[in-house]
Amino acid sequence: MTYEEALFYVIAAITVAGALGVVTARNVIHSALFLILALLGVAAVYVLLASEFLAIVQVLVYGGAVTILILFAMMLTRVRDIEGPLDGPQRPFAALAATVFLGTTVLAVTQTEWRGETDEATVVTIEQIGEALFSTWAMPFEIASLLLMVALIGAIVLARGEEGE
Amino acid sequence: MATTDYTIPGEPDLETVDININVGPQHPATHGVFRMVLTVDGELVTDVDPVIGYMHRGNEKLPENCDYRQVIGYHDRTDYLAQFNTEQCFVEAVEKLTGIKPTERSEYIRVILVELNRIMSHLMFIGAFSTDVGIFGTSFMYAFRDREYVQDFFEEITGERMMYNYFRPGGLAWDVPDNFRERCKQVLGHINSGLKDLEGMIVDNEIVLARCRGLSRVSTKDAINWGLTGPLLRATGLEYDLRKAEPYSIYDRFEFEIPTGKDGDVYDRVIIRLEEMKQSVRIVEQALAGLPGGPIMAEGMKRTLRVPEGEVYMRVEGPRGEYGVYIVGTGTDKPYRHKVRGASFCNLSALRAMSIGNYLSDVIIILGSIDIVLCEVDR
Amino acid sequence: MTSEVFNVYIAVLIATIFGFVLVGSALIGNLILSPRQKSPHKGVTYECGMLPIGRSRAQVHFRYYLFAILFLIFDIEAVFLFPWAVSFVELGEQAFYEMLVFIGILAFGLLYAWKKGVLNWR
Amino acid sequence: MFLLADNVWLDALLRMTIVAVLVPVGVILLTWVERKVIGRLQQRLGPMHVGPFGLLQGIADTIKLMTKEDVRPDSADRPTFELAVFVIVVPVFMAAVAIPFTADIFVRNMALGLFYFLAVSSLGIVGFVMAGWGSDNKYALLGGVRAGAQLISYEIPLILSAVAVAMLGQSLSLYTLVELQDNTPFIAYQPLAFVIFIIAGLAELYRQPFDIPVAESEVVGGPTVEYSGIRWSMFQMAEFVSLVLISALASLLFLGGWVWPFGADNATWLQVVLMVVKTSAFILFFMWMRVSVPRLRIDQLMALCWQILLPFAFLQIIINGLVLVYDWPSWTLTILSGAAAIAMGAIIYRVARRSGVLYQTSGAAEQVGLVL
Amino acid sequence: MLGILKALKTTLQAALRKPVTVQYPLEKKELPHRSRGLPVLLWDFDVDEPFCTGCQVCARACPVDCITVTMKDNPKKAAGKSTRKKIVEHFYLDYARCMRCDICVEVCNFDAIVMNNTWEGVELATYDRQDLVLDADALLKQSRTGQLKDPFREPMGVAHSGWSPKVEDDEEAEETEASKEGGEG
Repeated sequence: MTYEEALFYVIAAITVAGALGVVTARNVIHSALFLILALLGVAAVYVLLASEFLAIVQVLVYGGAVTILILFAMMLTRVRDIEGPLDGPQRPFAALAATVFLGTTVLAVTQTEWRGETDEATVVTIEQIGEALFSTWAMPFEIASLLLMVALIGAIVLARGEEGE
Repeated sequence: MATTDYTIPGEPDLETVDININVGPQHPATHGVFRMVLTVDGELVTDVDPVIGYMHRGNEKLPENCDYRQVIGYHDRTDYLAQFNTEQCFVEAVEKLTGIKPTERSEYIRVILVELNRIMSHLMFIGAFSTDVGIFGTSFMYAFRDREYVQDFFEEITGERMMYNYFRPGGLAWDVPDNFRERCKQVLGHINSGLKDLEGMIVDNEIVLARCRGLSRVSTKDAINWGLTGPLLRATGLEYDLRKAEPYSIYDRFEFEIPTGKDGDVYDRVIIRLEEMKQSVRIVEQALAGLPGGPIMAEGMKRTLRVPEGEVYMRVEGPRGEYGVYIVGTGTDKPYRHKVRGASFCNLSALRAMSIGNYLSDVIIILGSIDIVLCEVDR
Repeated sequence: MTSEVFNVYIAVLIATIFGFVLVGSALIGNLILSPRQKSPHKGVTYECGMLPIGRSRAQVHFRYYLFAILFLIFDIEAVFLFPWAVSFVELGEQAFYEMLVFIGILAFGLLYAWKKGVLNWR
Repeated sequence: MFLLADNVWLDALLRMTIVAVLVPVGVILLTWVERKVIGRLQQRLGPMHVGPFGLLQGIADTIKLMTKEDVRPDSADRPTFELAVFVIVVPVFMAAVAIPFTADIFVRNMALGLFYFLAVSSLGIVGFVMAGWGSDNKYALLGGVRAGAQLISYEIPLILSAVAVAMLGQSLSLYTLVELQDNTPFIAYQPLAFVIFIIAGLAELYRQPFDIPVAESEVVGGPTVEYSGIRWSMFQMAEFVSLVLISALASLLFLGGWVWPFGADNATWLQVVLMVVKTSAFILFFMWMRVSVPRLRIDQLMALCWQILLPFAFLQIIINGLVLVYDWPSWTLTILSGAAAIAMGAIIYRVARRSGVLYQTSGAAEQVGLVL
Repeated sequence: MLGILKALKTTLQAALRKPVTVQYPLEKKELPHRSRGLPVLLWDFDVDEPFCTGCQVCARACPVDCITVTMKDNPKKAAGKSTRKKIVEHFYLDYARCMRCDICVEVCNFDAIVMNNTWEGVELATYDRQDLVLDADALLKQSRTGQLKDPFREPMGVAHSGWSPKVEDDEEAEETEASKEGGEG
């Protein structure tokens, strides 16, 4: 399946380009748009891994919802271009964080036992996901709802604070 | 990457800034070339700055160089939706000043035409207003369909579809055609069936109710203080109509009601206009029944009308409210001073107070509900 | 099985490409066919025939952000609903009540938002 | 599933080519139909001059739009402005993949077709926000954020009503869901979900009474205000294609698609006729709705979504869950859902008639200290 | 919901009625007799000259000053063919300014000017505003060619003095003239 591999590299290139765009764009809205590209690229990678459900979730939640959230958040602020690199006293800490993160990622990539060809990837149907979610993982699932509610209430409290001013 | 900096020097960096939006002069919702500068915070309008004058043509000053017959044509163009009403006002003003008594027949014909004109104007209002509320041109088309019948009828009488120039001090320019009665009844039939369509579209429609009820409530006291007249004043519940309060022409001979609202909100203004159309139909029917024969021009009219020295203020109930004409005569054939009180102009002055604090969409509706005619505002 | 999923998404890939091609060719066609006359007035944004007052890219209202958050949360809930919808009959009562609790907790969040007047826009 | 060609790539290419040809043709035809239908409903004739009954009007319009100068504001953010068109049109194409038109005519039969459709069609929202922001126009910005807020909000009831249908069929494959409706279409079991789906669908298509983002009398076309010529027609195309797709989806989910009422194994031509009739019924209804109702206000729109449609959509899901888990007879489903639908209608009716959720006196002038 | 259903019913009812559209360039509404188009001058076929004597009453009465007239001695009077001492020399009417108030018709002492009630001459779309300023020949055209059949010339208001009672004769003459010209052309 060479063309699948070729497709993977193309998609990966697009994703990485999107990710690079996010950090290099001088305009925050452009950054957000690059982010969509990167997120959709990830969705395409999920498809290559035969994780249909996950890919669609990625599109629905990240492509639609999170993007709009970010765009609205950007538009809440005074949108303007940033000239020159952002600099500040926290530069060494940033460097440290970046190094640690990179190290972890490299470690993870090299240490994982990869399953092999995409062909052999197990296809998990949505029914199986449902079964797992509501029997084995019932508790985390309920906790997720609490998390969502907390996020909701938090946003409302913040918003009301904002409006109170 | 574009490298534009959107910050404005001297502005604090993290403060929400309201947007200023031009609505008009070239906007689908500002009837005519009216312009308002809205200050918008999100969707809420925090300030309205109406800008008028784009239509100013010197309609008050020009007639001071015209003789009295020529002025009638300019009055058509003052309120181009209620031409007969304005003509009537001016003609009656001249009659009042000179003491001419118009003939019976011409008075009846005037009332018929004026009331039909009122219907025409209100039809226009309903059409334009429902477009503002967002009906995709449907009520507009229905209203114009029925307006067309009236306009055809007027064209058969006067020869013009809009700028009639038909009333004259002392009577009418010429007599109505022989089939006047039948045609008038036909037109009334069209209007009655058209009104059903418009009511079906607007009255009781949940979305219209949700949009218009309680919007820009005005109390009677405020309305009087603002100088509001016409449907805007009557919507607040005050039964004030010049046709009844200060009967001019032959209005005291007809039976009709003055529809009033309760809340003074946009919905009431619309319903009142719908109701007024029905009352106008009633008046036309009565006038048609009592239409006498006889001459259409008063006896002894001179070729050139010279108005004696003196001044007069005549006001009539136009579709938009009180339309007044103030004339100072000096014994010549031209008015020395000619002043027009436009109802739209006075009603428009309340726009700012009525709109502030409402949604952007609602300001459009409020403006629509005032029913301005820019030619009358700017003159 | 993998290839089956993959086959389906080949069509999606091609659809994406077709979309880009269609729009792109329309734009290119327009580029070839259309006249071009530069005029300084054409570049002004439309603001009812007047010159724009002040900036256009001002901040949007905070309200929109709140609705975006609400949307995000209920979107995630919907994501959980889909696998549940296709399997809850087999899983029986337990799954149903689990989802009921889930919906209940989020409904409480909605109720809170409602009570706090967030849904009322103003 | 049969293949048009041996190779899956070639097969997909062929099928998508057919779609890509049909889309512009369909859009041209639909604009004509829409103008004619609206004309008739307004007691007019609609386009009459180009071709017999104005049939060629769409083509004339296309030529006109194609040869129009492409005007772009100087201050627009160029990449955002130009890309917005793509972001709006491409998801529509992607969504078209998932919709089967008959048992044999479709691009791909997806196991998660319904889910996929809903996910992909939500991508276009970004395009509106981009167009609104990129135009550097206040109307466009207002329209863009309105579009964003409205479309995301109504996405939720749309998804939930679709979930309700998926619960009945225990599947997310549109194909399977349709095949299950050979006796009774799901509208009989799910009147509430149907009503919610139609309302949310109308809102997703931003047509009257939900045309708030593009409201002509308020924001003069909203995000599209700075787009001219062919660019603008792309917005139009996306709108019409999604109109067809939502109509097709509604007829698949609720009216039994190509199956009901003639059973699952009727002839292909009959299936086509069934689908065309059902889909165009929805399209005509949407057009009819367009000329008949006024526009809601943005807060009323949001209130309708979050305070009425959303709770009732949850109610429908819970009703479905109860009936299916405890295996109650299917008529209970009809009764419960129907009762809930009537209750929803009654609530909207009442609320519109009194000051309440949908209708609020906006504190008017006092708020800013201006006493009338 | 009921009000929305009512609105839907209303539009459906309208759709079942006959459309009211008149497809303008293809079909034209019948103009009423009194229809007031733009002013045109009348041609006196008896003596083969315009009615207009160039007296400038219309020019003075025009509220928008769109008429310019000059007068000259009538050569036909000298020849004994006509009773008109004076005749119009130049007559310019700016259609772009005319507000169709009918006052010129009303004040004319010679019934020389009427409002056009045919479809001829109603199209005001020109490339140049100057094209809308018509001279006497152009203004007389509709009367001379017989396009103007039956202009509305009732006595109007107080200002009107006698008007030529030869309406029928005029019309006959116009028609014969028209057929003659048509035959020649």
